[in-house]
Amino acid sequence: MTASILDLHGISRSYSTRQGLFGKKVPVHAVDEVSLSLKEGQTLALVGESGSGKSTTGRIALGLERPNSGYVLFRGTELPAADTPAWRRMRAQMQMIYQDPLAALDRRLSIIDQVREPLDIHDIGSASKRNNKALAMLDAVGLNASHATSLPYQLSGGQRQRAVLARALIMQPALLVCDEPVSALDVSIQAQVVNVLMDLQKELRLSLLFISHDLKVVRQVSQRMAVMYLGRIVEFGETHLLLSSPTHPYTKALVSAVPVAGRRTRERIILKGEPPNPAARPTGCAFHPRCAIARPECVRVSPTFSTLPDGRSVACHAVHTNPPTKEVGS
Amino acid sequence: MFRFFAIRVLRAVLTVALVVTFAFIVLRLSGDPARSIMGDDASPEAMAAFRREWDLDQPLWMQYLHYFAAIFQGEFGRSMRGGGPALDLVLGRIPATLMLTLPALLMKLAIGIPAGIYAALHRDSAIDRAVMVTAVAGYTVPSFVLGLVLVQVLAIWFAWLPTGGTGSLQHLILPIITLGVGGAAVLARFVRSAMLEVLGQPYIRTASAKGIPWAAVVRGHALPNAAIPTVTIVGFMVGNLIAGSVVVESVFSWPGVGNLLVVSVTARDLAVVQCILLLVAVAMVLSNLIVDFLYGFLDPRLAEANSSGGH
Amino acid sequence: MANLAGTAPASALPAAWSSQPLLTIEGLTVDFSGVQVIRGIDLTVARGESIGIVGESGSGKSVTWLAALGLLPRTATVSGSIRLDGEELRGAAAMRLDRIRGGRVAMIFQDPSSALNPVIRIGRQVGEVLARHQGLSGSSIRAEAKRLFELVGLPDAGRRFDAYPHELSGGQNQRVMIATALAGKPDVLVADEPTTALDATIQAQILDLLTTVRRETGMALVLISHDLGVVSETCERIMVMYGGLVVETAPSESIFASPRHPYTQGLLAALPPFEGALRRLIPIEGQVPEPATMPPGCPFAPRCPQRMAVCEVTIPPLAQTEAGRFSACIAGPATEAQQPLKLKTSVLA
Amino acid sequence: QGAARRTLRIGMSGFPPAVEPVLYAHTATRRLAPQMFDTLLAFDQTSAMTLRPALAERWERVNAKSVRLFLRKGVKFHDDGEFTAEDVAFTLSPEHLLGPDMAGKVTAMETLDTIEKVEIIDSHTVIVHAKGDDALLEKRLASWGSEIVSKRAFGAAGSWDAWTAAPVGTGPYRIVSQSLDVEVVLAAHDDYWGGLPPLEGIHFRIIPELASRVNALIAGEVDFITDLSPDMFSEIEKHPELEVSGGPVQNIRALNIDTTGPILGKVGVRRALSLAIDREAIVQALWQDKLLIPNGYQLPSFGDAYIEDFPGLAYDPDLARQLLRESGYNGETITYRLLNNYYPNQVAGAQVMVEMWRAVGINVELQMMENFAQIGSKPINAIFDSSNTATFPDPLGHAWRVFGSSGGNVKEGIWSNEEYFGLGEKLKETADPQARRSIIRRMLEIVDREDPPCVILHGSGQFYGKRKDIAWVPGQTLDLNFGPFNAAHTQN
Amino acid sequence: MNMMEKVSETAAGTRKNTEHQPIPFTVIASLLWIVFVIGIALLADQIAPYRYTALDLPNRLASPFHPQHLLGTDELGRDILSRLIVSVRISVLVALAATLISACFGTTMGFAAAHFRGRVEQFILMLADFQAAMPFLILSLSVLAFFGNALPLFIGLMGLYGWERYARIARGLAIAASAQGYAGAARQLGASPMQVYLRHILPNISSTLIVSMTLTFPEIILMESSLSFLGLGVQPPMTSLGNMLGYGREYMTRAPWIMFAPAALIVTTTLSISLLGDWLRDRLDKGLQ
Ligand SMILES: Nc1ncnc2c1ncn2[C@@H]1O[C@H](COP(=O)(O)OP(=O)(O)OP(=O)(O)O)[C@@H](O)[C@H]1O
Ligand SMILES: Nc1ncnc2c1ncn2[C@@H]1O[C@H](COP(=O)(O)OP(=O)(O)OP(=O)(O)O)[C@@H](O)[C@H]1O
Ligand SMILES: [Mg+2]
Ligand SMILES: [Mg+2]
Ligand code: NI
Repeated sequence: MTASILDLHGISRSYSTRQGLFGKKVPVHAVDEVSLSLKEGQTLALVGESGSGKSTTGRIALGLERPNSGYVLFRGTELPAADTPAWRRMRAQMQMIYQDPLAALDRRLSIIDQVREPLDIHDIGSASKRNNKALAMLDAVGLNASHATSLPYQLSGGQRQRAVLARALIMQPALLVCDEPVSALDVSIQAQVVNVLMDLQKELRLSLLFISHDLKVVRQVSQRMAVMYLGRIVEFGETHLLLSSPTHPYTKALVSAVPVAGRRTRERIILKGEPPNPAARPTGCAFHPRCAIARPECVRVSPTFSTLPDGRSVACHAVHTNPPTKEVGS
Repeated sequence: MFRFFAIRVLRAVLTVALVVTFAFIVLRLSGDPARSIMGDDASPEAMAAFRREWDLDQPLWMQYLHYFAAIFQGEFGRSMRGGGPALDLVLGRIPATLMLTLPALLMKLAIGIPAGIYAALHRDSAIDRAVMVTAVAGYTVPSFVLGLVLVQVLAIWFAWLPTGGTGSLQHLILPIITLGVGGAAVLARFVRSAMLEVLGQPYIRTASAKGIPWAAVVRGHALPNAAIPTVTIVGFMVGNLIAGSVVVESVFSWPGVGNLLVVSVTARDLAVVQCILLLVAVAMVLSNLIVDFLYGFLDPRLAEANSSGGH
Repeated sequence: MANLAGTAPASALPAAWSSQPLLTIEGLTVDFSGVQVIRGIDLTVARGESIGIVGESGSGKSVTWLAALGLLPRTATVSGSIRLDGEELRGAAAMRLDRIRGGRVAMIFQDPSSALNPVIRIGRQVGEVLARHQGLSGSSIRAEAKRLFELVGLPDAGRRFDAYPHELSGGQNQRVMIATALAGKPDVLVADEPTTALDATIQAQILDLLTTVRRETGMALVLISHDLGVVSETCERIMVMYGGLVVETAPSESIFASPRHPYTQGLLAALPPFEGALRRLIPIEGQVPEPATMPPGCPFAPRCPQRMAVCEVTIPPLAQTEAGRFSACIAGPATEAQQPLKLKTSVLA
Repeated sequence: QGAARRTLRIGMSGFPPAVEPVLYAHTATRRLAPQMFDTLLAFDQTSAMTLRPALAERWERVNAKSVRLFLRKGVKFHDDGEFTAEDVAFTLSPEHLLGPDMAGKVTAMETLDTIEKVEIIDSHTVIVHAKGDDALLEKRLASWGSEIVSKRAFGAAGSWDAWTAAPVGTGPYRIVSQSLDVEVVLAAHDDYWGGLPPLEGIHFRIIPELASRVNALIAGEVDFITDLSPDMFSEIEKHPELEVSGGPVQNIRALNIDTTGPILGKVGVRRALSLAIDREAIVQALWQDKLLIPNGYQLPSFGDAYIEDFPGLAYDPDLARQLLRESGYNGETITYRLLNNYYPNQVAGAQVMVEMWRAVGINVELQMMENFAQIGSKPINAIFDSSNTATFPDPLGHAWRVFGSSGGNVKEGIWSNEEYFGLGEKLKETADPQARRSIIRRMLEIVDREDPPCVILHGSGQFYGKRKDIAWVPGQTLDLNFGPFNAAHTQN
Repeated sequence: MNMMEKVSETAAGTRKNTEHQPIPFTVIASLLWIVFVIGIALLADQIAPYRYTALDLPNRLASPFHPQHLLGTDELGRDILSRLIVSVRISVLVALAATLISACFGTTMGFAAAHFRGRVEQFILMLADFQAAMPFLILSLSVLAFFGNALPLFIGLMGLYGWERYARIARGLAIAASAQGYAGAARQLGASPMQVYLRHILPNISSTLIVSMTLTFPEIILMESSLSFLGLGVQPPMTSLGNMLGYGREYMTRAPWIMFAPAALIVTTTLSISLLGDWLRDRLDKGLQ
């Protein structure tokens, strides 16, 4: 098996927020005991409802944020503390792509300046070499010299996202975390970016942590996926397996809700109720208030992972066939 | 939230202490009250006696300690000029100042806000331009020039109003106008840009889409949002109620706090100056505090942000 | 009008709604300081109908409806005609428009978090519509708002009346927007990308809700989206816009089965499949032309794989290709094109 | 006349620090004092400044150290109390003269510190004893700080604070109210011994801004304004009902010199500073020619002590240049510490002089200061403005106050001259006019040429704007007198 | 890499001119006036007909259009035109330099507050409160008292004016920006805080700061004239617009030109800058997209 590039071990992160004007401080468990591992050169998709902790997990994976407990290994070593020089050097190896490319770009700097910026920051090569390298990188993502001198707002959404991609890849990182990189884009532009990403991954042996709630895209890009619900992973396994035969009732609902063009009559599982509040996490299985097959024990006992024969892990009382294993995904 | 308030109040208190300390040092080191008050004809003996009487011959830090200790006992010192308690003297002047600044504030609000709103609603129209040019012009005339011109025209040529001093309601008119014009202009400009900002927001379109008449949209949806930045500047004006009329009081020989400040500074009537500064700083800091709290009241988002801020 | 909560009178059956034109837009054009962004749009909305409008970003989906409701800024010049039940809306007096907006035609805006007033409690924001169009007041507003909140699935509806938008999540705000739109019991609901901000499960809930309300009340639904999947599951008829023009309209099933216009074909090809074998996605080359630099002929011509010389000079009219299907393409099934839609499609020369 | 009396409204530039004259010699205090108080003897305010009886009907020398005074009978204080010898004794006693807590925080002691005690002979006769021989004792009793106050009323007030709020004298007007920085209101004291006060009352309004004072006068809001600048004369004269009044007062404006500095230490430079100034031009341009240009540091009102033939102040640029050359002056910067119009026309005058000095090659740099303490901050090494009022018409009440062994400049440490000090001490004890004159002449020479402590500029003037229908003429000092003894009434 | 889709389009850069709007006449006039005033300031020595301190006592208070003095003379017979020209130089210098100081200092403090947060932030906010609560009169006085009134000092003093506003603006914007994509992205690329603030945040908030500066500039000119009124402004023999106003006020009826010439210049100049600032702000409101 290929070695893993990124390992999250029992990561938890909570924020304290206040409820209302004079309310008490309430801890919000954004991420709760999440363990994941990403193999070199592969794509791991992280899906789940809004607020389920996907972005937080992504940030922790990059060391942009520190977990309250658990640890992150990058190629087997722990990440240095944020904003230290060592941490800054580390940036060359791990990069991030955000949902909104316009926001991630400085509106006042030309594209080439911004793509070159990592080289400037890490002081690599001479000025002219940097420029050439940046141009080559832009070319690699399908932008030409005229785009290079443009300002961000002069580009289309897809071009912007490609510029961001070029900036992230210019240091040739090993790991790229994509936080909903295409959900703000048009279908056609989305297709462009997805194609570019997949091509680059092949070419550069990039490892991707791909955060998205668009299962169609996830299906397109990832080998394995993890489904998060309220800060925990509820199902984890090969993407095609999870999408074709979801096991966890939440994954089922998610998959059924994917709108597919040209399909009018279809059984959609409409979840009752509201995405729960992470500050008031339900007891037992967090999904039980919305679950169609909830049993009494779901209210009390938090389910543990069981590994199914096809290699996936599910945390649900209803699929308790194998003895529970705590460690997943290795 | 409590923590936010606590920090905010602590900062306010420290600010006032800083102002008073600064003034203390500056005033004591920059001039000799004995000389300023006794006049340059006074004999050295008389001045020495004066210094002895007011403890001016003690080391500065001693004076400072005494001063602060006294403040905590509610004792704000005595005026070297007037002889009486400085606080009474200053408090006695506040009504006179407020008599000018409060109506002037009302004038600023009554003219500035509607003019700003009107200009924003008719953006780029001739009226907008006219209002803005007038506003800017009103603001760029130095207040004493305006005051002197007003006196020349209204009090001397036409003899409609008194040239200065106190006594009747008519005495109030010119100083109030002089004070009000600049502020109204500033406010008009501010309100206009705040309104423009708000009118461009999507929720204004939403309100129209709900079938709410434009006037009601402006009143019910735009104004409450435009109020948020406006409150800042109004807060500043309120904080300036006590000390914001120094020049105008001079021009109109108005016996207010501003005048007292100038005279007391010149004379180095230390206790009085410090008393005024204390009040001014408290007023400013207090109005800042109120503005901060008003923000929370006007904009629930800020209330939330405040309550989680301050780390 | 019928009550929203399923107490629709028996007479208001879906069959009776179709084919009565409720809202007609003819020859609509919109200029922003001399730049034409809507270049002649005709469409009709019948009672109870659901129309999906798709198209790339910037193709004019939102502007069309903002123009119809007179909500564009003053910098916009609108021409053409917009009629509701035969009554002209363009240039109508503000008082009349105010009665129609929110009451007969309601709109849900793209971005819920900025479309709601941040300093006003959501209850009041809904209540305004109830007061204005339903004549409610006082406690009945509260009761009705609570009912609407429940209807759109806002949890804890009773207490939400006094909440501020920032206290709710994006999805909840979107539902508040929907409740506000439904509060006026409109005949037409224009939903501009009502689910873009939401994740799949909530999106499904909301689309479901819109369909239910439509079924129960006979409200016409105009659903704007650039997600073909979303409209195809919700709408009966689909209108594809490109560069300020309608390039294809057809019943939902047939348009996905056999798209006529090359742009529609391109859109479908760019969509990642959810079933079947993985394949490389095929994006449409190029990008939507800027309104200021619109090509003289077919707006899609520069990107069109099937373009012909003639496409570069003339704008193809929207022509009927088969029953109920119209396409504005000369190259494609142009030969079949006969009877043009009853109005001229473009005011452009 | 009594029925038609009016209330006079005065626009005054500053508020008196106190209305009790022993405490301050402030201009504003001086403008009030003659209305509220009388001295035992008084100057007649003619240019000769001769003494006239006031609260004392008669006086006679007992010896070189003491004077017997016969007090006027039937004089009533404002509170109806009778004026007696007790009041005189109290007024001139340390209890009163030394001010609050007898701390000496007063200006009266400058003139009255030679008084040893007052001996009461009977209820209306006293003998005032000086500490040593004092030729000027009578003048002292007519000068600033010697105003008689009521002993009874002082006792009744209980404290200095209460007393200074409304002191009681015998003057033609009594205080009604005062409000800090706003106004002082006086009302006629109809039992005044000198006759019915010509005004119903006097209302001093404080208007610090000159332009505002002039405006108030023109608008008819006040009848009389103080501290009029000469450039405003034409404004006033434009109005037929108004006129300008006033003139020189017993005061000399000069530029004090810190003579301890390396450059200003040179007598040649100091003299050049003086010789370069065209005083005529300044007085003409800035003062409408209304000021006296004295001959030496003295005033004509000094009577016997005035040296008429002392040479005038010369304007001689050539001599100035020569003196500069001789003293090796090479364009070094001389600092001129300046207050912002503390004295009328101060800044304008300074700028004119800077240009005049520049013309002879003296490089003077203006340095604006905010108060006297800043001007006096050590090392001074500069020239700076001063003004010196003759508290009584004699060099001892004038030049000696600043250049004498305990005078201001000497205390300041910027000038000293042993010969001058010796002459002064001798002058104090000399009673013979001729002997005095020769001492005085020598002292003038030292100040003027030999070792100048200052550059004499010109006399000072006080100018007022008033309605013509107000009968009032200015005196020789900055005191104002609106009582029956004003020359306007005594002449009628 | 040939497997990329080459996207050939030329739309880049076409958006720039779509929002072209004519510049209003008032703004053009303002701009011209500002250029004119700056020209005067730069060439003061060349164009002033007389030395600004040169006396002409016989011709004092001469009215405008006097044969030797176009704009008349003041109370010492000095040429008003020459004084005006030099005053413009001094006032523009003071206002410009002070505005820059205020903006730089305030922005730095704002950034420091935004970056360090916590105690540093509270301390800076306290200083800002202090600045707002301290009457400027006292501050000016203290500087005059302690350091004299050399022009550089006076400029430094005026530079204190309004820094707290920049600090607040910069702090707010910097906090917002660092929460936002582009600053976060730069940090995430490994940029040091200095690089993030100088290279990214500062240019992005500079438009707001520039607009604020167009507000501060007239305020400083007005402030200087108020201080001159109280005798605390630019001191003689140096001259400035405020100083001319302050000393000219006593001659308002007798020789109004002494006061009205500088007053008119102050009004027109500050008016121009304010109009320009308002216009800039309106333009920037529309944003970069
Ligand atoms: N800085 C923070 N302070 C407080 N709460 C936070 C913070 N960041 C995230 N959270 C909370 O943690 C939870 C998880 O947030 P996260 O952004 O990781 O979710 P997500 O899965 O990425 O959601 P989305 O799909 O909407 O981006 C949410 O409830 C969020 O409100
Ligand atoms: N206020 C405006 N001023 C100038 N141009 C405008 C304005 N509003 C919209 N436009 C232009 O009109 C065109 C159509 O915009 P519209 O918002 O209708 O697009 P859309 O199809 O709704 O796109 P999206 O999917 O991004 O919402 C765009 O080119 C846009 O730039
Ligand atoms: Mg996220
Ligand atoms: Mg849109
Ligand atoms: Ni907190």
